[in-house]
Amino acid sequence: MDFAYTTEQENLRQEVQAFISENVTEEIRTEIEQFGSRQNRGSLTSGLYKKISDMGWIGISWPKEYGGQGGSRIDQYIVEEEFSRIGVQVGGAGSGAPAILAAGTEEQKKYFLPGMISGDISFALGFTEPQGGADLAGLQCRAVRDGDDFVINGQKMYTTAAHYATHVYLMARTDPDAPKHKGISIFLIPMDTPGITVRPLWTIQNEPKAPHKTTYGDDRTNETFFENVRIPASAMLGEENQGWYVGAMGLNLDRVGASRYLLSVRRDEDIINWTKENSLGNYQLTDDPSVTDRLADLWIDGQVCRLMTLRSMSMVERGETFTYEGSAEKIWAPEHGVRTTESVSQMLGLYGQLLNGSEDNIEDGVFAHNLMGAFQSGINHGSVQVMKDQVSRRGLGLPRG
Amino acid sequence: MDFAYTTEQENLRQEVQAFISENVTEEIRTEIEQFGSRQNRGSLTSGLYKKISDMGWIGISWPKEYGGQGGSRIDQYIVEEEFSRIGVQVGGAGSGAPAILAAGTEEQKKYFLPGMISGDISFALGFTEPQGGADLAGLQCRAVRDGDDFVINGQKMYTTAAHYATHVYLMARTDPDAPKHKGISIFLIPMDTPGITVRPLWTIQNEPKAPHKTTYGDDRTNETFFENVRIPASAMLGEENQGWYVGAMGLNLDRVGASRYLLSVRRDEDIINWTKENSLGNYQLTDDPSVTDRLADLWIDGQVCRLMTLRSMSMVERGETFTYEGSAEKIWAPEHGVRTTESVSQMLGLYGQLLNGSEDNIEDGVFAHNLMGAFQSGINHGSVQVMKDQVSRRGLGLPRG
Amino acid sequence: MDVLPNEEEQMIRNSAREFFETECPTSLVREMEKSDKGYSEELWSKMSEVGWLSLAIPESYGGSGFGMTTLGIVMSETGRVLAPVPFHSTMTASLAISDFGSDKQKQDILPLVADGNQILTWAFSEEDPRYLPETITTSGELKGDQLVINGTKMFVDNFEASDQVIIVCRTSTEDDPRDGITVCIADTNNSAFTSVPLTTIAKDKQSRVEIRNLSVSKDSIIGEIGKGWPLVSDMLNKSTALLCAQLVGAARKDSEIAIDYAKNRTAFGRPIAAFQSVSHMCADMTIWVDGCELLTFEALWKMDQDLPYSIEVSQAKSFCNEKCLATARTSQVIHGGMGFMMEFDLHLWYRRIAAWTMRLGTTYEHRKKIASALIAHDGPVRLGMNLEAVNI
Amino acid sequence: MDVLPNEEEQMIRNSAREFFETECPTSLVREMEKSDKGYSEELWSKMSEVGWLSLAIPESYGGSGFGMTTLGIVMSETGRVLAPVPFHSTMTASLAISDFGSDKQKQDILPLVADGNQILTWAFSEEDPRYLPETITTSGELKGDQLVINGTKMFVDNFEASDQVIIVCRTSTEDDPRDGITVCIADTNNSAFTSVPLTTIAKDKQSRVEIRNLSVSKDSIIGEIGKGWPLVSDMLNKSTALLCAQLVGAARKDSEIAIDYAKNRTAFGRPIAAFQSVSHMCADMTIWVDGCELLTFEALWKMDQDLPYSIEVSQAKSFCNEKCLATARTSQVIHGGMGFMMEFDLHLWYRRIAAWTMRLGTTYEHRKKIASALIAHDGPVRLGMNLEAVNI
Repeated sequence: MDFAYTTEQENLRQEVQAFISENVTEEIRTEIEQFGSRQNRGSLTSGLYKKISDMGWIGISWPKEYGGQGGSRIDQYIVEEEFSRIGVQVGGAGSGAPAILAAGTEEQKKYFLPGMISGDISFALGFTEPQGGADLAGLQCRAVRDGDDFVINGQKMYTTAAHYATHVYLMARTDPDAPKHKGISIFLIPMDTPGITVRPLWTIQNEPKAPHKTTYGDDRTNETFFENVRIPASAMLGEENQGWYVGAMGLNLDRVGASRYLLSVRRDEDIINWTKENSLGNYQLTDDPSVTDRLADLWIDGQVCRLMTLRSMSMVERGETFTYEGSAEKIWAPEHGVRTTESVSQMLGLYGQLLNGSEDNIEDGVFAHNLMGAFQSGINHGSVQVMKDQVSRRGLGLPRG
Repeated sequence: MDFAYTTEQENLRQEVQAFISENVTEEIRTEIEQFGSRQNRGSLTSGLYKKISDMGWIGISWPKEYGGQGGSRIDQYIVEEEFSRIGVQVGGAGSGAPAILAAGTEEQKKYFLPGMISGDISFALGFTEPQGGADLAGLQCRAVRDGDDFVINGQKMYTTAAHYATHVYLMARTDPDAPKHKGISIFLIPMDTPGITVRPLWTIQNEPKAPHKTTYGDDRTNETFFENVRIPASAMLGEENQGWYVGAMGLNLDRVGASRYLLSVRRDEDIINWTKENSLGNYQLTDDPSVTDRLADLWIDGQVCRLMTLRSMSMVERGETFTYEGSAEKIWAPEHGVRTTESVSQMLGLYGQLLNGSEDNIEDGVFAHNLMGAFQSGINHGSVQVMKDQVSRRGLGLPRG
Repeated sequence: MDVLPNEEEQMIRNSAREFFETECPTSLVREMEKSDKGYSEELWSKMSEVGWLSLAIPESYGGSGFGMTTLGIVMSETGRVLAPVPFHSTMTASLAISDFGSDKQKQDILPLVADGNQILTWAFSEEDPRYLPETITTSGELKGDQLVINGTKMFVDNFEASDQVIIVCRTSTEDDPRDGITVCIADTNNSAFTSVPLTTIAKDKQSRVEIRNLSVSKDSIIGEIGKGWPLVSDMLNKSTALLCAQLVGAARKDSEIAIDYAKNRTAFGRPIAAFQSVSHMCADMTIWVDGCELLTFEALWKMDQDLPYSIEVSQAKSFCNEKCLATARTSQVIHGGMGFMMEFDLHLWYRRIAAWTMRLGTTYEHRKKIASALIAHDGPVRLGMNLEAVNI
Repeated sequence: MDVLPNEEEQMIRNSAREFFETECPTSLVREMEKSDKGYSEELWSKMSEVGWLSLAIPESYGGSGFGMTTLGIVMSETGRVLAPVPFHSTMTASLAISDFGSDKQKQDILPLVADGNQILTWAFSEEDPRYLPETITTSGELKGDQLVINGTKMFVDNFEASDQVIIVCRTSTEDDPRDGITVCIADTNNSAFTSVPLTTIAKDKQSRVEIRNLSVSKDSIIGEIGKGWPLVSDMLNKSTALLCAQLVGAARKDSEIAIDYAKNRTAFGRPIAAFQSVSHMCADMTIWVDGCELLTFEALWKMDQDLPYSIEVSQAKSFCNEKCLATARTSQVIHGGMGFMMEFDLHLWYRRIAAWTMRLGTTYEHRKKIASALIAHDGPVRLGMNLEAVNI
């Protein structure tokens, strides 16, 4: 066991922190606040992203031949964590990259991965459908072969990046007669392909707009409609009808990492650090034992989040496959995030109601905004309930209900 | 709504309290401590029980023609609560009486109910079997008709009173070909019928013996074996093959009432009152905000137990049938009892380990003993899981899984 | 002892439910979120016509003289539909006037409230958000027969919509912070007030209200000068109990929406309600709201009986804070991503329930009150006993 | 950074598991519950043969010089099988001697421990059960070159079985209760000791030990007279971390028993594990114990690295207190009535886990330490940082 970073890793972290304090200007921070965290939403942020990419800090653990550094997953985690803390996502969580690396053709890897590193390519995830949340494999979106092409018809929900991503990473049914897990394929499709339309779905956290550090703070997600979308068969990722397995592996990796870790624990650090430096009139929260007892409790739970994430990172670094560890993390961390958020609301009382932009709010209202979205992390990308089914089936070998 | 007892009811309570302080001598308390709470375990306790019975306080709400007072269920609750607090069960929880009243023949009612009031008749419950806890209706014990008799073969678990009760209230399968809920009948059988043998099962709380106020403090339960037990058909309660419905009604009523209420909340009162009067060396628990915050929390949860019980009593008094309220109480109260017990263990720390009879123990070790059994109240007489199924199906109309 | 609603209570509940479900669709709730006024004058006037506003006002002042239990039943129905009306603040203030005001104050104000012609609010909180007397620093100074008030009040409900506001100020500084508290009532259109809107989760209308040299007549003082704390404490208790009733109504409805959704939404080829993980959530929500309801109505009922009720209020609010929020969150979880979408109505409940759990006392504050009372009580305590609060 | 056990650690774990599962069936655990001695001499001697007792003792004193992580791994395996041996108390005391004793003390004691010829224990707690310096009132008085001790120690583990006992006493009363604490070691067969057995949930052997004019040589003092608190604090931290390891092993096994039972027990025509209510309990138990294990081994590992570890110990114990007990309770719940029967083995785990959660610091105590450290830390805190404890 080794619970510390190496000296090189500590140095890397300091290098990134120095880079940030040098390059992330007040203007960039304002832009991030305004446009959100995705790399290509504001021009200054895009410039920053380019610089980060030039440092070799995007996709550190990806192979060199595809633009990565062939480095360790832990190094990548360190870089991701530091940038996540200022609201810049560099890790490609939900980027589809792990699946492309694992299942892509040489051509796909050569095309997509360097593009994702440079920021020229980004993906919206097209998994969920209106009729299936938990039951992902029950998806209805159809891809029908027509000569060398596939023609796609269907509808996807919660395609969050669809209004600015260059591509969609789409799960569609290619064999309606096969058992549901065995008739699915994945396609990598340019968003400008004719027949794709995007309808915005606005989220409840964003009137007024949530500060960037909010959990699930995106103001917008989308419904995306596919109407006779014709694409070449070469857009398929992995083998036909094997898409479920390719996608599940990607999802498993998507459930771990720095950005998801911070999603669940930033409020722990934030509230402790806020109470250390502030008071509400004469009320010093750190003098209130009911509050400090809860703060310690949240801190401990947060450490468990951290350690579960590091366990996942350790496994990935070793090249081991999760049986249940990714799911375990995706149960503990979201449930903890909700506990934190709800506890904080009782610590702040009346102030806990105040949103971004309001007079007298606390930390841009992040605690209040978070209260409206923290529970989402137990729903998105595999609900806590589905994750518990996975732990018990895959991890513990329990029979299906 | 009316959340108070009437003046008459307050008077009744005072009368019972006065009776107790006059009649329950130190010797009787010692005997209760020694033999447990059942009325017929010690000679002094039996004498006390006789006196209580003479006061007309047993089965107050039962009809006069069967020895009761035709009084209100609330009155009966008051009497039960006061006697439960000193460790004497007068309410006939699990006595089978409600089912006999509802489904018995005139002859059965005339025979059993006065006997139960006088204490000459008592029942052991014969429901659960080795292969079925939650799945009560899957029971295997067979009763086969043979002329005017039935012949019974099978095995029952957790027949707690079987070694001292006069009768067993037995659920047996009379039609193995019918759907499982529709082939069950109930029999009221004298324990001295040939072919019945009782094997003790010792419980984990009782080395050394738990003080009487412990939750599920019985030191002994039993397995009861039925081998060619021949009984007349007149021993059947209710109609043949309708036993499930008769029994379920009785169980529903058995889940509510004073003794079950106190089972779940006595530790709340006990720990608060103990901390008010005691300290551990220089450690005054009432000065520790972590402790007092928990005490208040437990108190609130305990009030909910009380109010849910009073809701059930109000419904019974009105003659209304539970859809889910009895089950709701049987979920909330046991889960609360466990929370209390576990919280108390952290309040008392090292002292929380010490059992009855140990030097330096607290309140005869009741908190320590209770830690070993509190979870039982979420298992016995319908587990929390089964109760939640019932709330969702019967109360909310949700479909079966 | 019969903790279930009696026939009259059931009748009032049914009639209130029918009224509010008819008159207050979610479209109205959404519309009012965007309006400057923040409340529906039409709904308010209909409420007055039907008599909901006069329910708890004594008959001698134009009301129908029902008690807190009945008012709580109606308040619960307004919570159920999230009625965008200044009912809670108006009732809070008018109960204080009715309980502690002079005959003239009652005569002047209560009949107007009953008729729907007077909207009221109250201003207690300042920078320190706790509901303690020491948080009151807004100063009141007697100058002749005028009381001159200076200070800043926070989180004042519906200030812009209100005609009058009850103000809690400090007219002297004593060893015991409960001493020296004075309560008065003032017209909100006085230029001494500057109201700064706050943006809240509930999208309601709360303000920070700056008070600069507000001068009101001594006759505006409710109760005695310097001795206002018992009045304030009682006003807070009643306001809290009514907020609990609102929470209960909202949380019950929120749970019903989820239960309904669980019956109809399918996954893996069956309704999601057929999964124990979901059906047990539905059972939990039901039990939680039941607990909130029982605690809340016991507190309200005790108010009607002149029994001590302060601890009962704290029990109810502490439990509602935790369990109503848990219910609303569980409802969101059952809805999956849909509940996170603006266009779906569910968040209307979640946002208000969440906001209400942060008003009128946190779980920690209320548990402190309960613990103090338990410890201060002379002799052993027993659940269900009457328990006096400490420092009230 | 690799939080998983490395090859050597896995090897030791496997070998310890094989050893203890072979040598320590539940029949032995039950037998020792009834024995006066309370531990198995045979198992103890086998442990010594295999080298488990010498694992953490420095090579220069007859041990094999492994660190706390390795000792924790083995301790966890003893917890798994509930090994009835005085391993925890002996290790607690021998680590204190190894870390703080004089060369002579080490020379005298550690090789005997390594060989299985010396059983040790330690006496800290008095009437006030908190792990604070102010609870120490047992007096030590220097008379010539003798230290004379009087007082009462509570909850002393395995006193009767032990050869020597580390005693924490107060040799002077200073403003800061941490000052004036002295630690010494004494033969347990001294007639100054009267040991009164306590009857515990775990059916282990704890005593109240009365000390009347115990006279020991000044050479028996560990560290400096009057300056013993840092030593005590460190001993408590290491003892607590090892207890956490024991808890982790026991809770893991307890969960595995339940998972196995859930696969085999049928109800309603299928294994009960097929019900989400049960399968999700199994998932929860697994996740809880995982968290306990990660926190515990991070604390142990930091001990080996000379990094601050006191807060990590508090994190681990606080979490273990809650989650190991929850795991054991959940295992009982899955077993239904069967788990409540003496003749079924499950309670062997439940009773010990429950008892251990009450020893060496309650959840509240440990959270207080953590909160103080977080607040005292200069500047913002961040999860995973090294954090210094306050008042150590």
